[in-house]
Amino acid sequence: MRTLLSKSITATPSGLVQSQLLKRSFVRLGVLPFLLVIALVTFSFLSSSFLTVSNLTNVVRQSVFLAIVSMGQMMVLLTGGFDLSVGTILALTSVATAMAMATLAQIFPDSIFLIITLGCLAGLAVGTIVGVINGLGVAFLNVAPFIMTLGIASTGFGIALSLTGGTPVYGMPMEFGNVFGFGTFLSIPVPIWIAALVVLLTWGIVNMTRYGRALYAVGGNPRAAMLSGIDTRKTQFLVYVVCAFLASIAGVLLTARLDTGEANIGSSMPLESIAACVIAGVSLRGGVGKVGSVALGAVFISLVQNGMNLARIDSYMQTVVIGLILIAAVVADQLRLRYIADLRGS
Amino acid sequence: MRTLLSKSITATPSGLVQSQLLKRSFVRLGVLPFLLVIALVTFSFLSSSFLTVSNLTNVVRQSVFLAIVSMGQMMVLLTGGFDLSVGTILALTSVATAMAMATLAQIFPDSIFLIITLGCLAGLAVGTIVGVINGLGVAFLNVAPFIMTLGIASTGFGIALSLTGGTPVYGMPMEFGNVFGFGTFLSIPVPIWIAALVVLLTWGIVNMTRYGRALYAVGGNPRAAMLSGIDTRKTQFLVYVVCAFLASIAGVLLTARLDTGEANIGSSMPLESIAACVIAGVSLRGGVGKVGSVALGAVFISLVQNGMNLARIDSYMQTVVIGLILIAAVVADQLRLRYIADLRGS
Amino acid sequence: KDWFPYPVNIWEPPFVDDAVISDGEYVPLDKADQQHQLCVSFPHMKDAYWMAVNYGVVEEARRLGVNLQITEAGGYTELNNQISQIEDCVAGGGKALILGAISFDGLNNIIGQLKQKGVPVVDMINGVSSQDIAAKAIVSWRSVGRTLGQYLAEQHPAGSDPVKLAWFPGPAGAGFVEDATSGFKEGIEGSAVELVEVRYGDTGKEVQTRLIEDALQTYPDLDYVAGSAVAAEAGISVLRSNGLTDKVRLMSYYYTPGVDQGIRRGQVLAAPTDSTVIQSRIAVDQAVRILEGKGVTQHVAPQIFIINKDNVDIVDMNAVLAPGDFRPIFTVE
Amino acid sequence: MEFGNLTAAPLLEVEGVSKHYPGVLALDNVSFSLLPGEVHVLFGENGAGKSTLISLISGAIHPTSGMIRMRGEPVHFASVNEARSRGVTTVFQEFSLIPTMTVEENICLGSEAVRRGMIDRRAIRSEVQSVLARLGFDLPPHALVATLSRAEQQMVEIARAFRGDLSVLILDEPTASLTDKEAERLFDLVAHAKAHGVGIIYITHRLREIERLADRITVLREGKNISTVPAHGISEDRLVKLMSGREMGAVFPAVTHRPAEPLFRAEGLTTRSGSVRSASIEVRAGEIVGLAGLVGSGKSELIRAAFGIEPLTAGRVTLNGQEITGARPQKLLDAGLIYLPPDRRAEGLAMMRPCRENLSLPALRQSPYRRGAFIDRRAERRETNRLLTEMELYPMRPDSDVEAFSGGNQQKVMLGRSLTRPFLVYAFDEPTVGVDVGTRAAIYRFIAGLCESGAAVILISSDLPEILHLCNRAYVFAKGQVTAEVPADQLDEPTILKHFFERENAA
Ligand SMILES: Nc1ncnc2c1ncn2[C@@H]1O[C@H](COP(=O)(O)OP(=O)(O)OP(=O)(O)O)[C@@H](O)[C@H]1O
Ligand SMILES: Nc1ncnc2c1ncn2[C@@H]1O[C@H](COP(=O)(O)OP(=O)(O)OP(=O)(O)O)[C@@H](O)[C@H]1O
Ligand SMILES: [Mg+2]
Ligand SMILES: [Mg+2]
Repeated sequence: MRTLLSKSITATPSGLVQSQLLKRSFVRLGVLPFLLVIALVTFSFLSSSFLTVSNLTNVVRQSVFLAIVSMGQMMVLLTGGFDLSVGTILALTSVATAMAMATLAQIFPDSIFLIITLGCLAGLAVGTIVGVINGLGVAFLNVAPFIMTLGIASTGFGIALSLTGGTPVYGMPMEFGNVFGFGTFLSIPVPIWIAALVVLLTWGIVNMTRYGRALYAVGGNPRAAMLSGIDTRKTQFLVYVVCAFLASIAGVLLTARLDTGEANIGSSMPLESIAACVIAGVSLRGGVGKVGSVALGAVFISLVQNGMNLARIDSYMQTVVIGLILIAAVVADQLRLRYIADLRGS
Repeated sequence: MRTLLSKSITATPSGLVQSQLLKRSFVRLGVLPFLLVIALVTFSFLSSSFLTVSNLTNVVRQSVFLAIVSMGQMMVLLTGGFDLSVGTILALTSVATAMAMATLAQIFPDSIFLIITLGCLAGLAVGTIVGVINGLGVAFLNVAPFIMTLGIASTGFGIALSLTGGTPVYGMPMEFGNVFGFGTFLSIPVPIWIAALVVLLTWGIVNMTRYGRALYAVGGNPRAAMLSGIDTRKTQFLVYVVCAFLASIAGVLLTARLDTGEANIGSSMPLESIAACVIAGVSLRGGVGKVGSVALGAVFISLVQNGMNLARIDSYMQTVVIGLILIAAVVADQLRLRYIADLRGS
Repeated sequence: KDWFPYPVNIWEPPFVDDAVISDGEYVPLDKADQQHQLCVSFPHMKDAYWMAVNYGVVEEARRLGVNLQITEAGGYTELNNQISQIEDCVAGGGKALILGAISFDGLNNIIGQLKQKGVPVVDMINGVSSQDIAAKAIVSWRSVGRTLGQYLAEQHPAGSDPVKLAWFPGPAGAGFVEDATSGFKEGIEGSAVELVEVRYGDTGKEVQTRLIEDALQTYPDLDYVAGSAVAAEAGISVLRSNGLTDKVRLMSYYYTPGVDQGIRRGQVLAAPTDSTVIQSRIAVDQAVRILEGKGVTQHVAPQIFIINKDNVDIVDMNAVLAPGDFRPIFTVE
Repeated sequence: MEFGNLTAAPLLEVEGVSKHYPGVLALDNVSFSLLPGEVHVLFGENGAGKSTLISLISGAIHPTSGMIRMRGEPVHFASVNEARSRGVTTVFQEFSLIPTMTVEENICLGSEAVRRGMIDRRAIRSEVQSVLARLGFDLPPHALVATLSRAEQQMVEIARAFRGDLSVLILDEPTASLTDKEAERLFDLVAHAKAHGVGIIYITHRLREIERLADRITVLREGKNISTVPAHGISEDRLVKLMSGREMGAVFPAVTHRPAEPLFRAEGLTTRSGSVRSASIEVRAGEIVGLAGLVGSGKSELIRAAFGIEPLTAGRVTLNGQEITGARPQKLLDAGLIYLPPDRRAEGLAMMRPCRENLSLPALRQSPYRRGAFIDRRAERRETNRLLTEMELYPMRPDSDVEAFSGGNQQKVMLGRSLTRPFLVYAFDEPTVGVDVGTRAAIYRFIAGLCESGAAVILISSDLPEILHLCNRAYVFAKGQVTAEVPADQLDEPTILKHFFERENAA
C-alpha cells in the first residue's frame, strides 16, 4: 500500500510539490510559528516602535510568567487534568515570599543573601504545598481536577487575603527586585534566563524521561497505562506538585518584579495558561501536546497584547481581537491536521 | 483500601443491614440532598434569621439565575463540551435588552407592553446569536469548546463594554422590573416561576426526548454515537444554541432585577455554573448527569453563600469555606460511588 | 466655559504625610507649546467613575493640544498587566505617564525605571507610595471615606439615638476599597453610628444586590446601607422590592450618574465627590507643565465636598461626571 | 447447505469503489455484489479493507471514488442513519456502544420508539426484552455497558442489529469474542433472516464459520478484490492462499509441554463483584493452561483479580512461591506476571499515541530502553522495530497513531508488549480477537515459543479449538467457579462442553 501511495504522490504535477513543501514545514513546525510571523509583520507595520530590540525583549519578559505557568499547566493537561489554582498559587507564593523576607529583614537586617534565599524557599514551599493538596485530592480521593483545583483556588485566595488584609506586603530587600525582577545577565533579563531554563527542563522531562511517557500514557488511556505497570496515581499526584512548583517560581519572579507581595494577582492566569496550551495544540482530553509549541503559545499571546498596545488599539477592541485570534489560531491548527492527513505515510 | 473497606463491611453482618439502608437512599438520591439538609441545620443554628420563609424565598430567588444558566451548562457538559461564554451572554443580553427598551421607550412612550416584549425578544435574540456562533465553531469548525467559548466570551465582553462604556444603561419602563424582577404570582416571585418552568422543560428534553438521548450518547462516545446513526454535529450545534438561549433568559431576568442594563455582570457565571453541575455529579468527560441534581446544586451554592452572609462569616473566610465545601461535596460523591460498587457486589 | 480657576488643596512640602495643607485655586496652562505624547494608565474602564476620569483627561488633552494613549488593565487584579501596558506605551513613544495605580506599592519599580528614563510620572486618583513621582493630583480615598463618615457623624452625634449601618465598599484587596473603608471608620468614630457589617464583594451589580439582600435579612432594623456607588444603585432596587425605601437610607463614597439620579429622586441620601473630572484635568496639566519645565504645583487636589439633595442642582456636574452621551476614548491625536 | 438463488437481481452492488486514507489506499477499485437471501463472506488479512468496505456500505464513511447501488438504483448514504432507514444495519467491529448508557438505552439508541415526541419507555422496554429473548442473550437491561465484559458488549451490539426490519445485514466479526453457545444462537438468527430474503455480509477470520454459513466468499487483499468464489467445496488451504497470496502451514503449531515447577497459583479467589467465587488454579513452568467457559463465567475475572485490577475479598495468589495477593500491576510486572486484556480499545492501547510508544510502555524501566532516569530513544526505536517485524505488522508504520491501524494490527501491537521484556507467567485474554488466520498462526507460534522457552502461559479463550490445540491442561469455568480441571488426555470438545453447562444441568 505504501508503494502505491508514494507513486500517487510522485505522480502529482510540479505545482503541487512546492505547496507540499510549505505544508510539510507547516505540519512539522505547527501553526504557531506562522502566526507569530504574521503577527510580527502586521504589528511592525502598525507601529514603528514595535520591531525594536528593546520592545521585543519587553515582550519576552512580559511573557515569562505566563510561559512558566503554561509549562506546568501543559503537563497537567497531558494527564487529562486541569489546574485552575495556578493563579492562587501565584498569589500565595507572592504573599509568602514577601512576608518571609519582611520578617527575616527584621531579624537579620544585613544578611541580604540569607533573607532572599530563605524568602524564595518559603514562597516556593507554600506554592508547592498547594500542589500537594491538589495532587492528593485528584489522585487519591478521585476528586474531579476541575473542582479540586477550583476549590483550592478559592480557599487559597481567601487565605492570601486574610493574611494580608488585602493590602500589599512590603519590606523586601531592594536587591531581590534588582536581581530577579530587573537584573540582566549578558544583557538579557534574568527572568528570561530562568524561564528559558524552566522550558528546557520541562522539555527534557516530557520528552526524555519515563515520567514524561507516563504523562502521555495516563492521559491517553489510564486503564491501559495502569495495566502496563504505570503507577497512574503517583503520576497524577506528582504532576500537580510539579505544576504548582513551576507556578510558584513564576510567583517569586513576579514578586521580585512588583517589589511587593500581592494577594490580588494572577486571577487571569488559569484561563490564559490553558489558552496558551490549547492554541499550541494541547488536547484537553489528555495525551496530546508539545512543549515547544506551548512556549510559543505563551509568547504569542503576550506578543499580541503588546502589539495591540503599541498599535494603540482601544482596549475594548483589544478584548474583541484577542478573542478572535484565539479562535483563529485553533481553526488554523485544524487545517494543519487536515494537511497531516494528506501527508502521512508518503 | 478497597479490600479493607469491603472486609470491614462483611465483618459486621448486623450493622451491615442498617448501613445498607442508609446507603441505598444515599445511592438513589445522590449526595446533594444530604448536604442541603446539613447546610440548612448548620446555618439555622448559626443565624436565627436564616430559617425564615422570607430568607428562604430570598435564597431561591438569588439562585434563580445560576439555576437557569446551569441547566444550559449541564446540557453542554453532557455532550462533553464546555460553555465559558455564559457570563458574556448574560452581559450582552442585559445590555441589549436595556438599550432596546430605552430606545423603544423614546419612540412609543406609552405602549409599555410592546416595549417590554420587543425589548426581551431583542435581548434573547442577541444572546442566542452568541450561541449560534459557538455552535458553528465547535460543531463545524471543530474548534475545542474551551477555546471557542473563551474566545467568544472575550469578544462579546469587549462588544458589551464598547456599547456601554461600562456604565449602566437606564431608561427601562418601571413595569419591567416590577413584573419580572420583583413581581410575585401566588405570593411566589415571578423569577422563581420562570426558573421552575425552565428546569421542568430541561428535564423533559433531557429525559423524555430523542434529543436528550443524543446528548448523552455524543458525550459518552462521539464515534459510537455517529455509528449509531446520531447526527453528532447537529446535536452539538443545537446544544450551544439552547445553552445560550437559557443563559439569555437568565440575563433578561437579571436585568429586570437590577433595573439597569449592565456589561459588568456574570463574570463568575461560567465557573459557578460548571461547579454547580460538577457537585451535582455531572462528568466533565461527558455523558453523565441528572437535571434534578444540577438544580439542587445551584440552590445549594446560593444557600451556602446566603447562609454564610447571615452567619456573619467575614468575606475572606467565605471564599475559604466555599472552596472547601465544593471539594467536600465531590468527595462525598466519591464515597457514594464506592457504595454503589459494594451494593452491586452484595 | 472654562473649568478653572478651581478650589483645591495644596500640600507643602509635597508627597509627605505630615505636610501642611492649604487652600488655593488651580489655574492650568491655556495651551501646550508642542504636541507631546502622553501615556495614561487606568486600572480598568468598566464603570462610570473611570469614565469621568477618561472624560477629564481627554478634554484637558484636547484643550491643551497634546496626544494621549490611554490603556486599561482590565481590573484591580491585573497589576502585572498594567505594568506591561505602561512599558508598552512608553516603548511606543510616550514622554510622560499619568497613572491611576492598581497597587499602592506594586508599581514603585516601574516608576523608578521611568524616572531613570527621564519619563515623569503624575500620580492621580489612587496614589502610590513611590517618591520617584513628579507630581500628584490626588484626593486620597481615605479622606474621601472620612468625609462621608464625618458627614454622617454630624447627623448622628454621640448621645443621639444610635443607628445601624452596613458598609459595602467593593472588592476585597483593591487599594482604594481598603483606604476608603478605614477612612470611613475614622469618620464615624465616637458618633452614634454603629458599623454592624463590612461586606466585600465584586463591584458587579448582581453581587452587590445579593450582599445587600442578605444584610437586610440579617439586620431587619438596619438604618443605612453605604459603600460603593454600585452598592448604592443596587440598594435602590432592593429597597424598593422590600418596601424599605423610606426606612433604610443609602450613601455612596463616590459619585456616578446612578447615584446622581438617586440623589435627585431622593433615593440616595448623599455622596462625596473628589471632583473626578477636575482631578484628571489637573493631572494632565501637571504632566504638560513638567515636560515644558514650567512651574508646577507638585501635590494638589480638588477639595472634597458632599453632594446631597440641597446642593445637587447648583453643583457643576461637568466637574464631577462625564456627560451622559460620552463614550470612552482611548487615543487623542 | 442451501444456496441464495444466484439468478435473482442483486440487492446491493458496489462498483469500483476506492477509499484513500492518509498514507493508505484502504480500498482500491473494489466491486462487490450481494444477493437477497445469501450470506456473503468477506475474507482477508488484517488491513485488507474489509471493515472499510462495509463502513462505506453502511454510510459511516464515504468513498473517495466509485458508487453503490441498492436494488439497482444508485445510493449515497450520508450517514449511518440514512443507511439504516433503507434497511441496512451493521454490527461494527469496533463497537458503536456508549459506555455511560445502559444496555437498554444502547440497544435502541438513535431509533427510540417515540409517542407524541416523547420517548416511549414501555414500548422500548418490551421491544428490548423481546430482542434479547429471541437471541437468547441473558443481559441485564439496566446494567451500564461500561460494566460489561467485551463479549457481553458484543452481544449488545448484535442485539441492536436485530431490531426492526432489515434488508441488508452486515456483521463485522460478530463472534470474535463469543463462545459457541452464543454463536450458535446468532447462526440460527442469521439463517432465519436469510430465509426471509435478507442479504447478509459476514466478516470473519474463523474458517469454521465460513464453512458453516457462507454461500459466496469475496477475498480482499491489500484493498483489492482478489476474487469472489462460491463457498461449496472450496478448501481452507485454497482460501488461505487466496487471502495471503502464499502457501501456509497448519494454523496450530505442535506444542511440546514440559511441565516443571508451579509458577502461578491462585487459591480460593473471590472477587468483590462476585463474578468469581472461591476459584483455584495452578500453572507450571513450560506449559500452556487454558481457561474456558461461557461468557461471564469469570474466566477473565479470575486473572484480572490476580493482576490486581479487580478487588478481592478472599483468597491468595502466589507467583513463583512469593505471595502477590492484591499487588498492583507495576509490582506484578516486575515480579514476572503480565496480563494482556481482551479489549484493546478500552484497556489496551492509547489510541492517539504512536504505535511505538504503546509498544514499549511496560519495558521503559528495563534495559535496553532505560538510560538512568531517561529513555534511550535510539534503543527504543531499534527494539520496537525488531518486535514489530517479529509480529509481522503490515503495513509497517511504527510512528503513526494506532488509531489508524486495522483491528488486527492493533491487536498485534498490544500483544507485542509481552515481548518487550521477559516474564515468568503470561496471561493472554482472548489473544486472537479479530486477527486473520496468518496472524493467528503467528500468535500461536509465539505463544508456543514462550511455553517451550520454559515460561508458564495462561490462555483465556472463548475459542474452543484454541484451547484444545494449544493447551496442556484446561480449567473450565461456570458461574464464577472452576467446575473442572481437564487433563491433557481428556482434552476434547465434548468433555469441556459438558462442564460448561454442568451447573445448569445440576440445577
Ligand atoms: N481511520 C483511518 N485512518 C487511516 N488509515 C486507516 C483508518 N482506518 C483504516 N485504515 C487503514 O485502512 C486499511 C484497511 O483497514 P480495515 O480496518 O478495513 O482492515 P480490515 O480488513 O477490517 O482488517 P481487520 O481484519 O484487522 O479488521 C488498513 O491498512 C488500515 O490501517
Ligand atoms: N472489563 C470489565 N469491566 C467491568 N466488568 C467486567 C469486565 N469484564 C468482566 N466483567 C464482569 O465480570 C463478569 C465476568 O466476566 P468475565 O470477563 O470474567 O467473563 P468471561 O468468562 O471472561 O467471559 P467474557 O470475558 O467472554 O465475557 C461479567 O459478567 C462482567 O459483568
Ligand atoms: Mg476490520
Ligand atoms: Mg473474558
